[in-house]
Amino acid sequence: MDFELDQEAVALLAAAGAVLDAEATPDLIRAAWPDGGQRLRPAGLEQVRKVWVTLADQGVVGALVGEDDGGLGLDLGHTVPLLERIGYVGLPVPAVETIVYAAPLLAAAGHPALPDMLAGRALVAVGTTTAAGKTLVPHGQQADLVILPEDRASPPEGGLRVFAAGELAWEPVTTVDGARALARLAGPPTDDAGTVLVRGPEAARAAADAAWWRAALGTSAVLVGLAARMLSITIAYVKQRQQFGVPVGSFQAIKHALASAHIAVEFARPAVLAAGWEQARFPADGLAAGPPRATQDAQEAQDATSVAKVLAADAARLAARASIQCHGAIAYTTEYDLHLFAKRAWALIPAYGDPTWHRAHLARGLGLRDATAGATAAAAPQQRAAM
Amino acid sequence: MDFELDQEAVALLAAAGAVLDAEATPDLIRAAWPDGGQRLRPAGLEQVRKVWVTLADQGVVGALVGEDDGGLGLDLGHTVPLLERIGYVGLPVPAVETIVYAAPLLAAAGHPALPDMLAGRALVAVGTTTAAGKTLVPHGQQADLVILPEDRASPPEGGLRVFAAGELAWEPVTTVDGARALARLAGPPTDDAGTVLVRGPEAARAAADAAWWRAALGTSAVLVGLAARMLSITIAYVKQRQQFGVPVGSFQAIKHALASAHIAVEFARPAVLAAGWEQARFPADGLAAGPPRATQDAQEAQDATSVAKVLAADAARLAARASIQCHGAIAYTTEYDLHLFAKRAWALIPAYGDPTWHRAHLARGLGLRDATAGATAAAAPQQRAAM
Amino acid sequence: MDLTWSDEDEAFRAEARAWLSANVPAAPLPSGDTREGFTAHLEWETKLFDARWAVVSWPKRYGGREASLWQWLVFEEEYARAGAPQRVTQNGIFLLAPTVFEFGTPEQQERILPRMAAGLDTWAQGWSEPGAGSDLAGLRSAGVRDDERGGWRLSGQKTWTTRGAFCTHLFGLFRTTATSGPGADPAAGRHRGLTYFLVPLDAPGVTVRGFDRLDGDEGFAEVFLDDVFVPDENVLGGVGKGWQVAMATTGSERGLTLRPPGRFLATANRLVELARSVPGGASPALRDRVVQAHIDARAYQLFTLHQVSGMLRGRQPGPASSMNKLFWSEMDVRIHETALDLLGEGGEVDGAWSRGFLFSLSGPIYAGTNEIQRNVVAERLLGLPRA
Amino acid sequence: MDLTWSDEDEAFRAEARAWLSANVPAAPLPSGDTREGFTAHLEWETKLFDARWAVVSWPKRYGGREASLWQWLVFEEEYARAGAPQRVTQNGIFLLAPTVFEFGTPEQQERILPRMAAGLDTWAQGWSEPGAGSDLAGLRSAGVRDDERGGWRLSGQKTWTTRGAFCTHLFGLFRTTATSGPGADPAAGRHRGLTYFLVPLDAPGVTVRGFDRLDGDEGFAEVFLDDVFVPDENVLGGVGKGWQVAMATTGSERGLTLRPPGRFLATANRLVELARSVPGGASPALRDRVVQAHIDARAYQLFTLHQVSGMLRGRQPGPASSMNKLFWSEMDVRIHETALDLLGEGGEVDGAWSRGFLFSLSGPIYAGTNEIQRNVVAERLLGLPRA
Repeated sequence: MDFELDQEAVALLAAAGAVLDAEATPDLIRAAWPDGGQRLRPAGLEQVRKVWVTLADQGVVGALVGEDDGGLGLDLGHTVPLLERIGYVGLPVPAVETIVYAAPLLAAAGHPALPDMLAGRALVAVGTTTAAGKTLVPHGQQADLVILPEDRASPPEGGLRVFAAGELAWEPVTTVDGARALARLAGPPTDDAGTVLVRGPEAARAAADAAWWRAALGTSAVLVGLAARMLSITIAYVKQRQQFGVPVGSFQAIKHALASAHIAVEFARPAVLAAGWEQARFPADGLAAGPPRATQDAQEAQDATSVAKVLAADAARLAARASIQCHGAIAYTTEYDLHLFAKRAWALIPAYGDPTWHRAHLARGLGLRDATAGATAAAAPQQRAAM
Repeated sequence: MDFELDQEAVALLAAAGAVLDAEATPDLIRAAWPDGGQRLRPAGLEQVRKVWVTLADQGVVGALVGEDDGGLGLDLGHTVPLLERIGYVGLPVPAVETIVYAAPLLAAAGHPALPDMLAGRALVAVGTTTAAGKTLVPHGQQADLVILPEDRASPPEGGLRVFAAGELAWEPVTTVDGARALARLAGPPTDDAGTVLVRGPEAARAAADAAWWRAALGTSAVLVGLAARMLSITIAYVKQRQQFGVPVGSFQAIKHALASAHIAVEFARPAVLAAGWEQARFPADGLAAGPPRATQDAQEAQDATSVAKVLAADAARLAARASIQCHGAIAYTTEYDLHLFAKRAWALIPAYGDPTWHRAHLARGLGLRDATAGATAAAAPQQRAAM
Repeated sequence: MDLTWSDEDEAFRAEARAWLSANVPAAPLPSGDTREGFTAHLEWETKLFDARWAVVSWPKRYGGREASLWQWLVFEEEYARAGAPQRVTQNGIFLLAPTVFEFGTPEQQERILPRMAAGLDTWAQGWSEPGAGSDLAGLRSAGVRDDERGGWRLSGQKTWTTRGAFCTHLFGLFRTTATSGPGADPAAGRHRGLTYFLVPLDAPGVTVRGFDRLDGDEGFAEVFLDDVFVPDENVLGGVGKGWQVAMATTGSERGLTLRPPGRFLATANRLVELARSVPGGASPALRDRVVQAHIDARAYQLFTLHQVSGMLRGRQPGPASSMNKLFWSEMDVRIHETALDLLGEGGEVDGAWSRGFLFSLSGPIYAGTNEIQRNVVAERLLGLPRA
Repeated sequence: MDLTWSDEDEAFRAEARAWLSANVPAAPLPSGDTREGFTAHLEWETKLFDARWAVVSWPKRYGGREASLWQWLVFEEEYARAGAPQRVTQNGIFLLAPTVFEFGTPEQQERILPRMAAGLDTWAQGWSEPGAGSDLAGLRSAGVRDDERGGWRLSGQKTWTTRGAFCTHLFGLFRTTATSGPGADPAAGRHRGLTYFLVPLDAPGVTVRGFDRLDGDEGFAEVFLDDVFVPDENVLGGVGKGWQVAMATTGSERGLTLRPPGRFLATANRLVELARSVPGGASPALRDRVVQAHIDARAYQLFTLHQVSGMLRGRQPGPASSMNKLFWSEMDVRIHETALDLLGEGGEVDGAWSRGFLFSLSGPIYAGTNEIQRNVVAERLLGLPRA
């Protein structure tokens, strides 16, 4: 039993952290925001890409790709501190999608775009279908490659495809976090578009599921970083901001709100690390041929990920709320940086399973079933009262 | 539109309030608690009964009984301030059960025990069936008459019965609030026991349902009173208790906790008053012959009651929590009075529908259905994530 | 007690509903906190005024209907139910006007109120300064006496001025007696020596700079005043009386006027609609939060009706209005959070709910932060000692 | 990073599990906070000691196994999982003993520790006084030097002394330098001039009065000291050093020692069992709270394991232990509240969950209230300014 970070994780963070600290400033996030007419600015996106290339030079993009394929050959657990730092700086790229979701798939498929991707020249976006049935692609306006997991069984032969951005029809969507560069798919891809990453519906489903769980963990790490950053901004602010002749940080209400949010973040972090370690140890990667077997261990890794996502998402929501409230009115203007991180957090809380979904997932594992609606409705008040 | 209390309500409260303030002290509550051997003390119960008789002299017990039958002929709304005060003083009797649940039933049935009851000489307890299938009778050890609503369809002819306490077999049950004098029914009543209040299963069900909703409202009023009392004790305490050289009530954490609890109580009170008024205006009394028609208005009165019960129960829980925490260690001893009120509140929060039940009731009225468990379990993660 | 509306009030409601139904724009106007939207909203305000719905409770000679408090609530309920546009004139009508009615000279009333009602003058609030948010007494903008021209020369900076970039006038507090430095009156204290001024924003020396809010609208402005002359007739309530005059306005802002319950009932209803529309049904955990939104909106309505009943009998809410502000502002955040959770990954798309969520976060901050409001409740309602 | 237990630790776990499985009493013992139960528990403690499970991490010569921190956590996990009896010796073993190990002379260690481990001496904590709860520096009980007999004469009153009515000894702080009055040393300050004493409760001049706790047990005592002589050998850590010595103990109480995660994992598991057993299934809203209990217990476990990893590398948690205390104490309340909500009307019956609920409410109060703990987190971890 040992929770100390592996040397590989520390080295990856050290290499990338220096770049992030120097380059990934709030101004970089602002560069990725659209102009007043809600159009992304090419110069801004170019600036972001330059930073991504510098990060790629540190091996970041290929962290989960084997050394033979040009990657670092690390495991998912090793990437957690890096992803947390990416959240902390609010890097406006689909980092989880590219590093965690897509790179292992492209490497396993021997996809020709892999070298470009590892060099930081190709960003990958991943689509998702909303409750309303729309396919949204976060960072779709910014990406070179796109994976649509819902599509994996629809081509005639079945399989998971990756598309070049130009092969798909879509429209830009205005979002709360402008740097999300969201796109909505305007129509399904044609049968002959894209290249197949995984063949056959079963294997495609397994591979997409495994990638989804990796991304859920990666998103949790990013959320912890975002939450920590919001608190760090807020702590600095309340120390210097004076009201009634004293720093607002000396008021107990401010102290207690920030203490509670800090605790939520600190308790989420080990859970995210542990889930990364579990997934790395028991990968449900589904990349092997044949139907996947959901082993007991793989189930435990998923459960650990659900625990991590709930804690990270709830911590981020609490941190955003406390940070805005403790700032007062200044939090409510876009000239101040806080909103850049809060809006990213709000966008990521529902991504890859919101807390409600992950709690429901855990409930099934715990053998908890819901009361049947029928039984409830039929009972008399006195009996219903006892349910 | 006018929220001002009717004169009848004010007069009832004035008459009974004087008695309650003078007689219903914390010592009276302690008199109703069992001794160390968990036996109720006859002398203590006698003391409680004396106060009840004095209250009955003010007409309290017959508040909802017509003047022709020896009551005051008031409506349910008029009794809300009285019941709140009964909660405030923590009167250790089945007041809601006797005044609100039973008295109108006994009057409608012309039951021979009615005069005794109106004179304060007969207390009525009402049974309830728990999730585990046990029939519990709060105040069963103390009551003269008992109604078992679950029993209403079980005698051969069907109907709602009232039993003399001695007709039933039961065992005492140790409870958190010793003054609840809880009894567990040891076996079902015999077919020939008790006297029928309402004949026929349909009419019995309607009458018991209406009584249940009245009691839910009465319980809400008692909970508001209990919550207000806990806060009143706590406010007095934190003003004088010194720590670190200042009153603990000057700390912002204490102020904010008590402010939040106070707001919960103040927002519950008008909702309880309104639900009382709604029930009085649209009684779903079910006392008339024939199957009851749940009119739109009666449904609204039930919904208003669910709103009131949720607000009152949540306010009482919050008030208990904040009060204990703001006291510190002294809250944790039975020599101090606070626990007498907190324990009553905890017992009443689930009584006559807990907040979860009442929210589910409202959900049905609002047309909200739950996701079906099957749909959830079958979906792939990516699709489930969007649910 | 009578919770039905009188025939007269119902007739008033019917008239309002019919007019709103015929006149509310079918498509939502662009946000009134943008320059383009502000103009569109002013057209709507003119339409309202022409039909005498702009200021229903005002005297007829100013364009009102002399409606009762009840009818005003009825109108606001219908206005919210109809989904009618936000009132860009609200800071004048609901914050300044009550002060003009109470403290203005007849000349000021005639000069200011009719033009305000007609939307000819639009008023921005100049409370906050960069160094003084909740701490109004820390204001530094100052007025210097100009006996020659019969008025005052104002200098300083106001910030967080809602719609300040579009309005024609500003009302705010300026220091007219120095409390330190040469010629200071130390006895004046921090609360004294303030004067309430009315400032035309086209006066020489005024510079207005708009900046973006969290929700992307240019809804805030900084207003710089450099030796701006205002005549004596623009002093409201007497020189040096600004604090008392402002407190009256603040009470009005926090109290009933800005937040009639109709708005939250309408929002809660829309939330129920949203939950009903979720394919497959809302998740069970979210369903309870939807129901709680309904319960809270009802509680707020009933609390307000109860309060108005008292006001009509001469019982002013006073510091109890802090409870309204705490309740509605926190309820509003919860309702919008629940909506975003129902929308899941679609929640980040710019829309009514995401904008409403961002706006809701300002509720616990403006008009006195909720931390200050809880202090007020604890100290002025519960009598807890000041720190 | 490696979150598996070593073979050695697993072997230790297997041994502990086997012994507990064979030896834990089948029926729960009566509460150890009653006189009868205390005796029964001491018998259990003797059994534990004889099998060398009483103090696993202690040196072998005192009856321990010199187990590692990991093994200690493993043992606590197995102990909780087995539902083994509460440790009535815990205040000695977990609060006093670490202090004796750190500050005691070899003579004191030999005299005190073996008898404590064997349950021959049982120790009560004498921290709180009627006027000093969270504010330890406000203690008034005092010791006067007795040079003739070579010791001190102690007088004063201690309260909230857990199991004080049954224990043989008390440890606590007494003022040995007056800070006011004749002969006072004002430079001593409120924190200085305190000395840590070990007091036999059968010494002449000691009076112990037990009183009832919220949960009905006689678990508290007041201890009155009237000129009680204790020899110099009963001073721990030096005269006047009591504050520093006590703080070390307090850190230990708040930190890992008293609240290993196994206990909460076991409680959360029991909650899941309870939810599974509800006929017809738990209400959907409650189901999510049950899952959250599981998530929280996991989060606490992982946070603790992370912390222990750091400790084994020499990183002491210091004020971070306040986060442990805040998290577990509030989690414990939530878990028990959820259990009572699942039990509904049956929850008021005296039983493991209702007793556990009442006990849980003391968690946020004792060992430094959670208000104080949040101050510590804000000031010492986040660096916010003191008021």
